Amino acid sequence: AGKIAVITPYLAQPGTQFYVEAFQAAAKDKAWDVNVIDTKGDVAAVISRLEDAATQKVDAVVINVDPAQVEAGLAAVKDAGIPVVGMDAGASPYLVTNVTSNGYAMAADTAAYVANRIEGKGSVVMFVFDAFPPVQVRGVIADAVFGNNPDIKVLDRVTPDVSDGGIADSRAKMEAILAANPDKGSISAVWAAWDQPALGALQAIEAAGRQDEGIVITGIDANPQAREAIAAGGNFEASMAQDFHGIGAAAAEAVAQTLSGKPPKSSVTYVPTKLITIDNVKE
Amino acid sequence: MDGRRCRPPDRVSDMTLLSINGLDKSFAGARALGGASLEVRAGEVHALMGENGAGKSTLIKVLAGVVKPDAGAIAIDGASVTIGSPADSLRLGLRFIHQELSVVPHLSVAENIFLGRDYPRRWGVMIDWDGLNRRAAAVLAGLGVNHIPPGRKMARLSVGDQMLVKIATAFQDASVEGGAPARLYVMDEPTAALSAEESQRLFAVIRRLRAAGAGIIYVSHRLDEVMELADRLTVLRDGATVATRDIAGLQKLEVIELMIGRRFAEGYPPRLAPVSSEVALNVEGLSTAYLQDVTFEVRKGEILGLAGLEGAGQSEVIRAIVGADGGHDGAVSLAGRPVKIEEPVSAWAKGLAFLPRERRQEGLVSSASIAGNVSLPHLDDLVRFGLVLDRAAEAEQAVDLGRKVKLKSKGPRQKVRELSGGNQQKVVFARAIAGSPDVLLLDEPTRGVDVGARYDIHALLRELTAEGKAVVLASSDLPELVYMADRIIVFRDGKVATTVSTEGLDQAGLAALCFGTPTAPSA
Amino acid sequence: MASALKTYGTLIGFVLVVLFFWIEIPDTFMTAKNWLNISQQVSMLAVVAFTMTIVMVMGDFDLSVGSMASLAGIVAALAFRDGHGVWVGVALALAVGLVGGLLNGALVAYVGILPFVATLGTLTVYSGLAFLVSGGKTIFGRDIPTAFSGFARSGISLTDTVSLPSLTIVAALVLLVVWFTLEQTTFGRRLYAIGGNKEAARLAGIRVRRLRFLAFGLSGLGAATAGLMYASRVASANPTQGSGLMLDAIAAVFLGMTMSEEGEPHVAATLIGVLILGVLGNGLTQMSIDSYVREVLIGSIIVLAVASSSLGKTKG
Amino acid sequence: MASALKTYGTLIGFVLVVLFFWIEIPDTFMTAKNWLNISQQVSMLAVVAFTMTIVMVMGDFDLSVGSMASLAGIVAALAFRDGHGVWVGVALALAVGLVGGLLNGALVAYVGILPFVATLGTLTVYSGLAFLVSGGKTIFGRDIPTAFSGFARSGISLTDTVSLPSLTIVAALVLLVVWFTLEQTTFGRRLYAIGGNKEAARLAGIRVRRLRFLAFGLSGLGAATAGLMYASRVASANPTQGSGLMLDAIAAVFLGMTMSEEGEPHVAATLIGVLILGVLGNGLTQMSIDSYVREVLIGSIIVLAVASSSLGKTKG
Ligand SMILES: Nc1ncnc2c1ncn2[C@@H]1O[C@H](COP(=O)(O)OP(=O)(O)OP(=O)(O)O)[C@@H](O)[C@H]1O
Ligand SMILES: Nc1ncnc2c1ncn2[C@@H]1O[C@H](COP(=O)(O)OP(=O)(O)OP(=O)(O)O)[C@@H](O)[C@H]1O
Ligand SMILES: [Mg+2]
Ligand SMILES: [Mg+2]
Repeated sequence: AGKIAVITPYLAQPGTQFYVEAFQAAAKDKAWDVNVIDTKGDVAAVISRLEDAATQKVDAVVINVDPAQVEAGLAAVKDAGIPVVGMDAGASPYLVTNVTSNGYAMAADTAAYVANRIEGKGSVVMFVFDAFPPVQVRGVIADAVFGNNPDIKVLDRVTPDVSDGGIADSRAKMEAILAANPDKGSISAVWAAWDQPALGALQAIEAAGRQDEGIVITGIDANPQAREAIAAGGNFEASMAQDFHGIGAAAAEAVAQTLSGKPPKSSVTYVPTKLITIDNVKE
Repeated sequence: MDGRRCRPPDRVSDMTLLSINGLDKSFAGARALGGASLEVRAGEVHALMGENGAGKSTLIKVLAGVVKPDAGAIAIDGASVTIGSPADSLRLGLRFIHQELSVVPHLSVAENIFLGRDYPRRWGVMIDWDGLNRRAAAVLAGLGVNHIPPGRKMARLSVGDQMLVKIATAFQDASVEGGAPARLYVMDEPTAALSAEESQRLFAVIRRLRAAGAGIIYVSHRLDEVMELADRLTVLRDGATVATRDIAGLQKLEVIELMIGRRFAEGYPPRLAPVSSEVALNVEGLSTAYLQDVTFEVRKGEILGLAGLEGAGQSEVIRAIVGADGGHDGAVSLAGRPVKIEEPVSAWAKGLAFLPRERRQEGLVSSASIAGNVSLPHLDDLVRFGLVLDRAAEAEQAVDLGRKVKLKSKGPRQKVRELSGGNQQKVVFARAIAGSPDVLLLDEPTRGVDVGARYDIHALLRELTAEGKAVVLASSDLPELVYMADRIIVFRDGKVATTVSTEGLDQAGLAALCFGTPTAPSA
Repeated sequence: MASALKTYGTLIGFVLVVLFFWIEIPDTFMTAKNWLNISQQVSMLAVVAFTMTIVMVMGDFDLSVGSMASLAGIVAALAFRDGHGVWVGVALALAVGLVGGLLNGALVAYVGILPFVATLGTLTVYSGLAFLVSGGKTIFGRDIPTAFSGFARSGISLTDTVSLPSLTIVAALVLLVVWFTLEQTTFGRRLYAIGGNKEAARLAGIRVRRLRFLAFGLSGLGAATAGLMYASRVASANPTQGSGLMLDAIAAVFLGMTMSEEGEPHVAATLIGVLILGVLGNGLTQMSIDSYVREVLIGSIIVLAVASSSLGKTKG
Repeated sequence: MASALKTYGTLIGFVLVVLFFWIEIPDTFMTAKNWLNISQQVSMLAVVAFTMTIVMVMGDFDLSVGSMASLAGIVAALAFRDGHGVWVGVALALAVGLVGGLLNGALVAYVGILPFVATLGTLTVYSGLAFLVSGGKTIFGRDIPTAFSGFARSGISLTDTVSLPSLTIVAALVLLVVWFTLEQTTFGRRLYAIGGNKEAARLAGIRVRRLRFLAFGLSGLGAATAGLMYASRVASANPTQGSGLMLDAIAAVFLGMTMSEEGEPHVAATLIGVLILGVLGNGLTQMSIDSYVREVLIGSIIVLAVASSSLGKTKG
């Protein structure tokens, strides 16, 4: 048996929940005692909880946050001789390994999908969140893809208020954008850096009765709510599925290997992603 | 007001309406009441007397359900009662006019009157605002008050008018048509903020209630008024009842002796030195939204009285001089030098001391200590190393001045909130005389202060003037003005009506001047 | 004139904002459709702000409304998932709101904890409960009956293209009820008395504790109502979705308070506060103002809007 | 006895919490190392809460501290990125804090806007500015000099394994300065008078406006200091990282206020409030309590801790 602390500021996010659950499921088989700690978006509190875990002398720590921001805590954990595995965290010398999906690739896939679906021309609304490094990279890639299409105009680059989960504020923002662009065809697509804004935009479009204008919506994460929307065959056409269970399970495996004295050799472990559309959503 | 009373004595029944026995109450170890007893009969006005801090208000608060006694019994009509809350007290037929005015400023006069009662309604649902205002007007009229519009926000009234509303509120059951008076009315210094004329109207109502069989407990530091109005009196000293007497045949001196436990002659201390010829304060053409062209001067060693009906401009002049309400037109000079004062801070800095009219709203930080309140305008004189507050010196100052004004307290660090009303007033006065100001601007400085301490304050004023300080004294207490001031300015509608010397002036003469009676003698 | 500015300054600020958008976005801003849209967007905030007004009339705060809104949404969604009907879920959620609100009231009125501390404590508790009962997950999709999620999309058709949204109607009803309660009942007037001077109210025989207790109950009920509206609008429930409501609701009441001479809250003024917040968000987005600039503008405009009504209110 | 409970109830609650953890986590909780850890963990909150106390002594609020902390971190990080030295960045950030705080003060004291509305407005403005100047991005990695991020990891060695963290020292210094200012200077005395009765204070010759103006400046400065500490601790700056501080800081001050007879804030009491929040987080984590249950517990314990000191404080 081992005592494992899983520390994240992002437990409220569906993706995080899935891999934490997968991790817990794997831990059950291994008879670990897992303590999941959510700091509700507070990164400095992650450092505090890392320090507490070091004091408490757990056997291993799993983090889901940018390691560069919590190095003070990681150092404390390292001093206590406790190994740390990153679960969708980031590259860092303090980590045994980081288990993740490739964020650049996911953004490239969805942005390219949008560009292709609107045949390289039209106006796109982007929903981004640059304050959060893993999401920020997605925006950068999408900017590059749209920028590479001279006839694609980015109508608005919206940062929604995420304090309510992101759907409602995105919806309100989209409603205003729809009101400001009332003509059919004046909006070709909505590219969202994650699913919640995409869902908000979808609701706004449907509520405005403009679901038949062929506005293409994509998200990232392919959370269940997004999958349902894609399966319904409406404007929400595509999202990227990260293999959350895979990430959780792989992180658990990495912890197991480390505890048994044979840590994984590579500092990053990629778990494959997949573009979800109406064609494969049922799988 | 000659102290002669004409009332049929047989109206006082022998039925005991309220009896209080052996009431004890301590606040954090300090005894406020210890063995207080009181018996009030139906149809009598019973005065409750005692020095500041004797326990009068505490006893009243016990009756009102605000303070829970530690021991003691209360019975009404012979049946023992426990009063757990103000609501209980009201239900038992007790009505109160408390010493400290408490009103809801942002509600209308009418709503303040009917606070806690059911409002009249239309169709059983909507509040009938017209009906409410009509009823409020009727209640006010029962007290002879017709100048206060029931729809006006309470915050817009003068404090005197607010007091009238509170008094009318207590009387409302009796003043509506066909209404029966409550059992017992308890009044804690109701006249402290009233003019002489308003007091007379209050007394008329009190007599009417007495005639209708209600009991009245009446607290006041104005002996004349007590002798005129009351049937019996009970004296508290240090929380204990020391005597209950019939007023008939009782002398004022005896009452004072019962209160303070020694012989003491009521009166005013004599002047100690002549008025200087040097001018201390000169005000020329002072005008504000309310005042028109006020001009006067005060010489060193002089006490200048400000008189007039409530709201005639006495307070406004003082407030304008210290810049309490922002700017004004006209010129002010101190000892011949023109000064510009737009904020109270500069007034204090220039050697003017200001004692505002309302101790609770304008005077005191009640959560702070006695020392902290006294030192407030003088903090800059109490620093070491340029910024550290010298607490020892601060406390010393408070102890020193407290002794001078006969402050009854547990020490300089006691919170002002815990002091009795009269003692709070002494704190404000102590602040004004601290730091040896050149000119004192005093607005009702002895309001609520007992006879003994009042004499001491007057003696202090005499000493200060002998040192060459100038005093401007606004007061609604006409004897105080007549006997203490050298000259009196009488205000009417924001203008100086006349200026008189107090030589040969008596109280009646001054009252006539205030009312503007044509036969009034002129100076 | 100066005094008119003090009372109507905020209202004038609001009108100027509206005029500005009308001129800048001539085609789409000043249309019935857009205003109905705005009314729908602010409806949840409005309900919370209206019932928060009840508490703030007494000089108190309720910080727990956001958590309570989230919790109520979760409770209803869980009831739906367990196969209960729409009304059962709604009734359960409202009951939770009322009980939670009364708990706040008991802590404030009977235990005597400062409203800020008490409701900050329950904010944390209700939010924790929302996470706990939901397992931290968003409940959506099949679990939410269309009768429930359809409500937020429904409305009363006014013309072919324009309809009065149901959520707007709910907010309007709550406005009416709160207005009536505060301005036309002795209950409401007593709350104002408590807010103006607790001591005077108590001395006048008003049962201050009982009224405070009840008023917090109403605030909890309002929060739960808003939570249900929110869940219906996004056809899902998650344990954080109400959390943005609290600060905005208090802000709306405070904005409204700048419009009364003595600074006491009135629910009609709260409505203006809500609309200022709603219109700014809507108009600036329509103008495609950058998100960040928008934020700076919103803050500045709020300050400017109330500045004119505040100037000179302080001395010393 | 009863009155002792009223004043010390919250302190007793705190002691009970500590005893509980001491018994439950015998090996690691009551160690110098763990307490130094806690002191470091709460240091940023502590600084904000201490300077917030200054404002709350006057009966005001500063809601903008969280945004200001974020903005200050961003400002310093941008200065670093542009190649300026550590001291330039720090000085710039503190200057921004002071100016922002004084702006709050001007709005409250001279324009006369309610503190809640004014600082809610500037909360939005400062947060928008933080996003704007940073482009919404997190600044980290090479851009942050190690001299800066190293500060939060440094400390004064006490024994071989235990050292007094620099952040703790900063917080202790701020505590000392604020305590001295509030309790030992005439400035502080005047602020308390303003909080007790603004009108009486003014008539007694206190420059109410000027002091409110300055006090808000100090609160802004404290927020900026905390923002720098935060940025140093996470070796990065992002435009939202301070946002959790505001509510917790106000909560800490309120928790402290329950310990004074008059209900006025004192900075030593605020420290207890901060520690209650910090110890609960630390202890419950060490006990491996589930996140959601932890939240429910924290809220409940806060309410219980103050309940004993509040019981019976209200009447009517
Ligand atoms: N504190 C936060 N601030 C901003 N955005 C957030 C925050 N927490 C969550 N999000 C958003 O919610 C999204 C969903 O989170 P999720 O964990 O599913 O994705 P992710 O695992 O972070 O993606 P990646 O694997 O690329 O790192 C995030 O991508 C992010 O955009
Ligand atoms: N809340 C309190 N805490 C502590 N002491 C109190 C409190 N209230 C009253 N006291 C004390 O009880 C004593 C009696 O006060 P009380 O107000 O009853 O006097 P009083 O007779 O009404 O005096 P005054 O004529 O000045 O109004 C005083 O010594 C006062 O300091
Ligand atoms: Mg992630
Ligand atoms: Mg008294």
